Amino acid sequence: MNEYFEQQKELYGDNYGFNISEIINKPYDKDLPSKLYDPKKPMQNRMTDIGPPHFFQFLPPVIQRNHGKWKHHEIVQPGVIKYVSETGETCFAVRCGSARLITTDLIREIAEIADKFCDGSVRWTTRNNIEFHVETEGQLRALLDDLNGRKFPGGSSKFPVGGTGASVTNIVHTQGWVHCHTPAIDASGVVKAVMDDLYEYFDSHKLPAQVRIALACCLNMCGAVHCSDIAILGVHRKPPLVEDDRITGVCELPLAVAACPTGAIRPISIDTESGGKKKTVRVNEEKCMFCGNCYTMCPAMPLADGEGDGVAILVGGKISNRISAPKFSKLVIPFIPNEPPRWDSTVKIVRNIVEVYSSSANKYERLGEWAERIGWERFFEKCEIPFTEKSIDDYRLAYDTYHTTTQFKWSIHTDNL
Amino acid sequence: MNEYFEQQKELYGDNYGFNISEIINKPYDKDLPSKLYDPKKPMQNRMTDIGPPHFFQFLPPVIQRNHGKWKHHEIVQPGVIKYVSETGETCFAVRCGSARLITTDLIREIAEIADKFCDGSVRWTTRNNIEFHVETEGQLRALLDDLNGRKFPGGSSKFPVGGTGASVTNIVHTQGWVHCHTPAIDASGVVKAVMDDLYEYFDSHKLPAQVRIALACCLNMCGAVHCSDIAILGVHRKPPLVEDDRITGVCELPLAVAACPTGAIRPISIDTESGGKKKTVRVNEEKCMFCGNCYTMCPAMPLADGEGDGVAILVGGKISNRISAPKFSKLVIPFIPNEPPRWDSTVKIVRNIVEVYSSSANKYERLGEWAERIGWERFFEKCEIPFTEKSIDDYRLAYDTYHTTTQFKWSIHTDNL
Amino acid sequence: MADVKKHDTPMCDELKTGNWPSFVDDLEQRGLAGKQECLDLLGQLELSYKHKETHWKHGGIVGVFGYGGGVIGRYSDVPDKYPSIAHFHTVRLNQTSSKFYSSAYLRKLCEIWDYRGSGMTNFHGSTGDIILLGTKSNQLEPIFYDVTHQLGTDLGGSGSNLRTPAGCIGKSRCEYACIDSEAICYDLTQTFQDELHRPAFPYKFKFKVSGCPNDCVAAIARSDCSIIGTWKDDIRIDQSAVQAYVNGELKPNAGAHSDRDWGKFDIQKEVIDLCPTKCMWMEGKDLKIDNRECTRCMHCINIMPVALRPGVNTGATILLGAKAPILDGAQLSSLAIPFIRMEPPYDEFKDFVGKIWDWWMEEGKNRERFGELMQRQSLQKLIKMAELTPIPQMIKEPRSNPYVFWSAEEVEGGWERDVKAFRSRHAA
Amino acid sequence: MADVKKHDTPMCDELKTGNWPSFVDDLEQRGLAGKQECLDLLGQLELSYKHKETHWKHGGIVGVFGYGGGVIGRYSDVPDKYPSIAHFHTVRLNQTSSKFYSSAYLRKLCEIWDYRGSGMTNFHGSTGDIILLGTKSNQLEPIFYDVTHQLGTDLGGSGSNLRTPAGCIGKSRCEYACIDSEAICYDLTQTFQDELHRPAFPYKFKFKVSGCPNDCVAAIARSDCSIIGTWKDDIRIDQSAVQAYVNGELKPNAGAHSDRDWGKFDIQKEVIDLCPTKCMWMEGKDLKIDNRECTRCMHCINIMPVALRPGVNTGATILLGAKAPILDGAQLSSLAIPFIRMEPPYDEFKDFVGKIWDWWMEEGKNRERFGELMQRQSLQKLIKMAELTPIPQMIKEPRSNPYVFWSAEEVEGGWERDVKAFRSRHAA
Ligand code: SRM
Ligand code: SRM
Ligand code: SRM
Ligand code: SRM
Ligand code: SF4
Ligand code: SF4
Ligand code: SF4
Ligand code: SF4
Ligand code: SF4
Ligand code: SF4
Ligand code: SF4
Ligand code: SF4
Repeated sequence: MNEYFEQQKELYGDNYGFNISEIINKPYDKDLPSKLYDPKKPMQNRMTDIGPPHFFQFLPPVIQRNHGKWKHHEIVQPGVIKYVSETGETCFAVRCGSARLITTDLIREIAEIADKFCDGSVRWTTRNNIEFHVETEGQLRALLDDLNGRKFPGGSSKFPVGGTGASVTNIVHTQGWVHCHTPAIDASGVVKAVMDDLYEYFDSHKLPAQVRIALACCLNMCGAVHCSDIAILGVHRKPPLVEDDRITGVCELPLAVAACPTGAIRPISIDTESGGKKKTVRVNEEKCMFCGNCYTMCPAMPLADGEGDGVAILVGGKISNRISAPKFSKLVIPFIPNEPPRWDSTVKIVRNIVEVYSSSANKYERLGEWAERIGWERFFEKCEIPFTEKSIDDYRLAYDTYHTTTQFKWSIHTDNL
Repeated sequence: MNEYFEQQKELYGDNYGFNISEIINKPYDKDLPSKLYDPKKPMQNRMTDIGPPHFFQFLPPVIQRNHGKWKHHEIVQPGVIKYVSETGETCFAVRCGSARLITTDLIREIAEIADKFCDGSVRWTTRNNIEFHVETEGQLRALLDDLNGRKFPGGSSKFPVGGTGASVTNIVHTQGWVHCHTPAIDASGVVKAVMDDLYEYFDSHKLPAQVRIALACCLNMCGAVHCSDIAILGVHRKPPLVEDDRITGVCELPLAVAACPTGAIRPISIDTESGGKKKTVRVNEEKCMFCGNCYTMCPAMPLADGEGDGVAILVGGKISNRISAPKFSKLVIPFIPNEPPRWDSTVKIVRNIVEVYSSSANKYERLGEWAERIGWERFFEKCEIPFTEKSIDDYRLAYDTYHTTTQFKWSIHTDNL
Repeated sequence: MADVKKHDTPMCDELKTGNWPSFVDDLEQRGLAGKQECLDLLGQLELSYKHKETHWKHGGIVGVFGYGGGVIGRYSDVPDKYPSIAHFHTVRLNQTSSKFYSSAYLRKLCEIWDYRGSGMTNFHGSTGDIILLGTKSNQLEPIFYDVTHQLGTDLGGSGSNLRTPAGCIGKSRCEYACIDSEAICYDLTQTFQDELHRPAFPYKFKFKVSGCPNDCVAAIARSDCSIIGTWKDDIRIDQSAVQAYVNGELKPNAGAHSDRDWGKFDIQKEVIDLCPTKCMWMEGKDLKIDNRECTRCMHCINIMPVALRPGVNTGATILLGAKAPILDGAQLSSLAIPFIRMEPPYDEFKDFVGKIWDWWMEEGKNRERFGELMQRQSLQKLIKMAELTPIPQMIKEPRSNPYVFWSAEEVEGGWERDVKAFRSRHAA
Repeated sequence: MADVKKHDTPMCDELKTGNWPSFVDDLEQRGLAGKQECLDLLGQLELSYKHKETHWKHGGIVGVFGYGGGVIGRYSDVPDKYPSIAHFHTVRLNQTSSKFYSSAYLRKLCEIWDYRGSGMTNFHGSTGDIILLGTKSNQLEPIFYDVTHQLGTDLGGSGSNLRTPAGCIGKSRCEYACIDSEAICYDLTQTFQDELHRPAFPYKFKFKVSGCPNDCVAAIARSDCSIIGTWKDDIRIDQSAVQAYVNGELKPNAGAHSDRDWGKFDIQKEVIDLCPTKCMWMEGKDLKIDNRECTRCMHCINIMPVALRPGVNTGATILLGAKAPILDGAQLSSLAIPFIRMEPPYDEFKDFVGKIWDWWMEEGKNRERFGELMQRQSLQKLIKMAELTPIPQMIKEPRSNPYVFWSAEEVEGGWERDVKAFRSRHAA
């Protein structure tokens, strides 16, 4: 057996997940839970704290053999990376876009492809793309042909190949209207619309650098859009409703009050119809910045509103430490209305930013590096984005974003002075 | 008469200060106040809101003729700048160091020099140096010789020439123990000691760029040391005493309480010896950061302490917008004891920073630009300044100084890891 | 065809066209193949597209016995219209380190999920978990028994506990990996199963592990404790490969810019001038690096992977406190430990984690992320509690305000002072 | 020799040596020539050197009739030892714009001060005033009459009022001056005499005027309202003078680096590469500038003053809010108006000042500097109150947090919402 795996096994004793095929290969026994689980003795037969299976078992053989021995790589075409090992072995990784929200049937199809070409192994990337691995050029071609042929009935690709190098790769995103209770926008629908439009940048290497797009459907930012080249963010714009009728039943009022970062919520007593008193809260609407934290703590304070909610665009963030340090994304468009099903304005605006960036930035220059180099006044000018006071910080660390120099460029904003 | 001056006159009507020699040339009448001022009728003969005389009247003739017409300049030697006008006229400015704290006798001597060489005109710079202006090379030599010969009895120069170009010019400073009630250090004495030591950098152009040193004797920073290449700052390190006996007599307690930025002061009542109650305040010493703001508001809370007080050194600030934006100075040495009369440690440390900077920075690179280019870890290493947690920000905007990247250099601080 | 009811979803249907994989088509197909949940979900989504509002209720607390997380309760607010998704809880499962799976594993998972849930998943959630999207309360215990006994997989985190750690692909495929991000991710997940399942923290806590400063798992932006590989010695240089790049035999950045004509590769312009510390230069045909000035940004290595490789004296930089904006604003992680060896059993690292957790559990307020505690109580406090040494690498720049705290012990003569003695020198 | 008493000041005496002008010698000489105050001051300073503590009491409130500032009260806390400086108040006088004086003016000032004060001065105070250092309370009114009637000069500011504005030498001697800093300084000092003398503000307020972005009066760091000259058109280039620099006929930076061998001037390295926006290049022998990309940092002009000059379409950039650290930390001024003409009578500018003062006087807390109000109430509020247009030049970068305020009017349908209608779409 593989030395590395043996060492790992030694470290963790005979942990349950180290012989995973034994478990997996048993047929699924639907009745097992009812055999093992007794609600009266919940600890009986309960297996806890086992964690995930050890990853090594799932690696394709070529990767098992060359784990830790890779020497260099080359992206042979968009979506296909060739890895060369110190042992001389090579491996091709093929990256396919994915909607992330996928069904068991699609997973079965993925498993089928993995069996056909990849010794049954497949992986997902940190941005939810699917990666298949093959060892030879021949297998590579066959795999690519196969993937190419797989389409959904509506015509979309099941496994579009791309997302490597200087491209737009998959959009990291969140639940949206498909599963969450706090979203201001949908996630899956917006992502589909934007990626359809930017598809030509997904399967090519024609941008100055990678452009990472992320989406989060509310300010909780589960999509971690705070450090993306382009961020699509769901925002509310109406203060929470307060359901006096049920608030004491469903919330701890002090927690709701404490939840507000701006101190906009205060407890009050109101008269009930029956002449008694009832506790509830009131929101000082002038102080509300629509963060939704009160709703997180209290179901009787919903913010969602078809007219109020929509998309904000932030740009210029990055994560890698390459050349410049990681940066936050910055808010450049405070609001675009929700336009289901294809969010046309959002799609248009995102494409425009990508294109202006693409035509103006230097090679290797990330979007935020470009904006900083040309100056934000020039960014707004070039992208023809109207500048509004909404882009000016007024939160805790705002002072550090004030412009404390006479160095600035003349732009469309100053031409009339 | 001069066109410019006529225009100015027109703008301000016949403002009192527009014919200043008429007033000045009258002999000083010591008895005038007693003739004019009657404490019972204070408004009688009172002249108010006249402001300063119009500057134009004091300019040397060559400057009056060429006001607004200067074309370019050349620093012909340290301390001597030659200006060339569009009219073809030239003017030499000679800059002399000054202690700033000067007596009427020294001012008379300055007046004498001005009369001798400069048509009676002289000026002070924004950094308290003295500038004389002459028109010809011949006058220049004569002036320089004259200045050179003037010494105080102890041997120091009365009018050392220098402070231009890539030099250390005069230290902007404050009152210290000569006049203020809140200082943690002296001002004039420290400045004298540091300038004596750095004199070779005052009368030469051998630094990579100008090095501006400032001193403030307490955190009020009247010397505006917050944006200097090198800042010498007086700091307290013991919390205020509270004089229970007299506090209510001399302070408004609520103002004292409100003055504290960290909320360290709370009002209390204590028992008096006579069995009654007395209001006073207590300081939560753990929360005190020795800013002295309580003492500013309340004389019964003195901070000054011979052992507690001393010097902090900040570096890397700048004001000009040249190449990089203005920057704050940063605290690199939190404390050096007060060592009157010559503050030897402070002097040594300042010189060391100047010398390491001078030997390592690029041409035109200000101290802060240099430190940022090489990295602060390297700055501390090169200057052999021990890094302490005191240099880490923990005030309002601290987060923006945290290091949020993996980009850093190995240095003496990491060599043992 | 199974006995299912398809809703009229004209707006959703518009998302079937275009080249990007259509989740609508996928769901509809799965629905038509027998999963009413998929069709009801599309129906409810259509309603959301109409109202421009979510139709999920504020989550309720559901879970499995003895665990305080791993399940997100969810109920439809239009259950009458879409009864199959009236309950629609998600189950989070610990993903494998670098998200490799066998087809057998996936099929078994699908069997379980078709039987007990909606047939819909997220591969993967933003934190990294496998997300099983939508099931009923009474299925939760059975699912737990199924995944543990029959899939060898445990639940992930939610609530105020540790979340499933995540890592980049690291040594499995990447030549840049300075640490074994997969092994570390596995070890942390196993070591801290208790913290993962039984909420004892003030709020959530995330580990992420990247093998090098390219940070492909976004550790620095998305984890309370970011573990990022780095090296202490010199970048390894193969000078003949450098020449191969210069001569155009090898593609810069491994071909990442292949679809645009950027002109001939220019090592000066594209590598040396872009080096953030300007610590590289050519000496004749040789590329030279002043490694002590290098900040290991990866740029030169990314551009010429055949010629340059990270050093061999490797370990990790540890940064702390990244988080999304709620409440105090977003944070990136801040440097705590510049270099630490990361070899199993990672004792030094785990000791460190123990210390910061102790501090946080002691001092953290309810729903206060670790990064917010750092901001509230200061880096100095972190240094003290974690027994670190203050070094300049921890900060971007020294403080510019002079508001330094001193303790009585540090000050000559302490803080005890005598008003009378003072006034004997200074008349009031 | 006058009848004076010299104290034993061994420590102070050590400050007589060295090349820098010795204030000790100066004071001692003046003292021996008849000014006991100078000798007493040295005596008390010696005591401070011994105790390492100041010997001045907390200032008392003294002044002249009808004015709320201009005098700083000061009393010795060892008056018995040094009786001549028992009272030692300072008087601040409005300096002239660029601090030029005639010898006659200075002599008269000395006469007044020898007669009514200590004979010691600061030329000048940090704010810019002439500081007359040390007099007695009963001399204040006479001094006021003297300086106004016999010196044509008024008191400066102190307390919560406008302070004497200050400016750089500007057009008197500097070829870079884009605005007439001296005239502006004079005008503001005259226009706002009332604000200068009668405290009506929450705290102090300072104007400073620099003719160009070199900012020789430190306006951006030291004034609540910083007025800094700039230009809108192109940098003027004399190509033959450029060549003279290239050929070494003219000294770079006007000779500012003359005492060290920095090698031959290299226009590429020393000018073009250091341009922060990289908007310069050589085209053959010609230096080219893409002026729209220039941020007017002055570097190239500073290096080649004979060849390059600011444009001729000039005005000022207005920045607001600089201050020292008390209480909220130091601030640099922040950009409010990118470009404004500054021609007498400066009406547009003064209107603007009126608006920001109104806001500050309305909303500022006691001892809240203007910059702190801006931070507390936001740049948005400044924009509103000063009727400015929000432009990107006002900020370093757009906000990274998403915490945007909206008003009801901006939002479709306003903020009135109906719980019932909401719940009719969404079951609770
Ligand atoms: C597969 C994946 C890791 C994984 O464990 O899943 C991965 C794989 C590689 N990354 Fe990455 N990165 C992956 C997510 C990331 C992320 C995380 C993210 O986007 O959320 C980042 C940080 C992004 C950011 O800065 O905003 C990331 C920043 C990089 C960089 C720095 C690029 C830059 O210009 O800043 C490199 C270097 C490069 O591209 O030359 C890199 C380089 C690489 C290399 C070349 C490393 C190697 O030798 O194997 C791999 C192929 C790159 C390619 O696609 O062109 N990887 N990489 C992830 C693929 C995501 C996807 O499906 O598209
Ligand atoms: C499922 C997931 C989004 C997704 O579509 O992938 C998710 C979904 C939710 N997140 Fe998240 N978060 C998810 C990853 C994240 C991430 C990204 C990450 O981990 O890399 C972040 C940003 C990073 C961070 O931790 O700060 C994130 C920051 C939040 C926050 C804000 C936390 C903060 O300190 O700012 C909240 C609000 C809260 O905790 O109350 C939140 C809360 C929520 C809740 C539980 C909603 C709530 O208010 O209680 C969401 C449940 C949605 C649902 O119905 O399924 N979620 N959440 C992700 C977890 C899947 C997984 O386990 O793999
Ligand atoms: C006389 C004075 C103005 C006044 O109204 O009194 C003045 C005069 C000149 N300054 Fe200045 N500056 C004067 C204070 C300043 C200040 C203010 C300060 O230090 O408090 C600054 C900002 C300092 C900072 O950034 O920290 C200042 C930053 C500059 C710069 C930018 C230098 C840089 O490298 O950043 C230049 C350009 C240059 O030196 O080429 C400049 C250039 C000049 C020129 C060349 C302008 C001209 O053509 O006349 C003058 C001679 C420079 C010289 O001394 O080498 N002046 N100059 C001030 C002399 C102070 C002194 O006694 O030493
Ligand atoms: C005389 C002078 C220092 C000097 O030696 O030159 C001075 C002296 C005092 N300053 Fe100052 N400040 C002087 C210029 C400054 C400057 C520099 C400037 O104006 O360019 C600053 C920093 C810039 C600013 O305004 O922020 C300055 C920031 C302060 C502060 C802190 C203000 C803040 O908002 O942070 C205080 C404290 C206060 O106001 O309570 C202060 C308070 C004081 C007091 C009145 C002491 C007090 O606590 O009441 C000092 C009286 C000393 C004395 O006994 O003579 N002084 N003060 C300067 C005024 C001379 C003049 O009129 O020309
Ligand atoms: S970003 Fe907000 S709405 Fe979207 S999944 Fe996360 S918590 Fe839910
Ligand atoms: S949405 Fe945010 S700001 Fe508004 S009331 Fe709720 S918690 Fe406060
Ligand atoms: S800095 Fe402090 S001690 Fe010095 S003069 Fe100003 S207020 Fe007084
Ligand atoms: S010195 Fe400053 S921090 Fe300390 S008690 Fe006084 S006001 Fe508060
Ligand atoms: S973070 Fe580094 S080691 Fe990990 S996959 Fe990315 S490039 Fe490779
Ligand atoms: S890794 Fe980055 S900093 Fe280091 S030599 Fe390469 S480009 Fe320069
Ligand atoms: S600020 Fe500009 S105009 Fe004024 S003196 Fe300095 S260089 Fe000349
Ligand atoms: S003034 Fe500064 S920004 Fe403008 S061209 Fe010259 S060096 Fe470049």
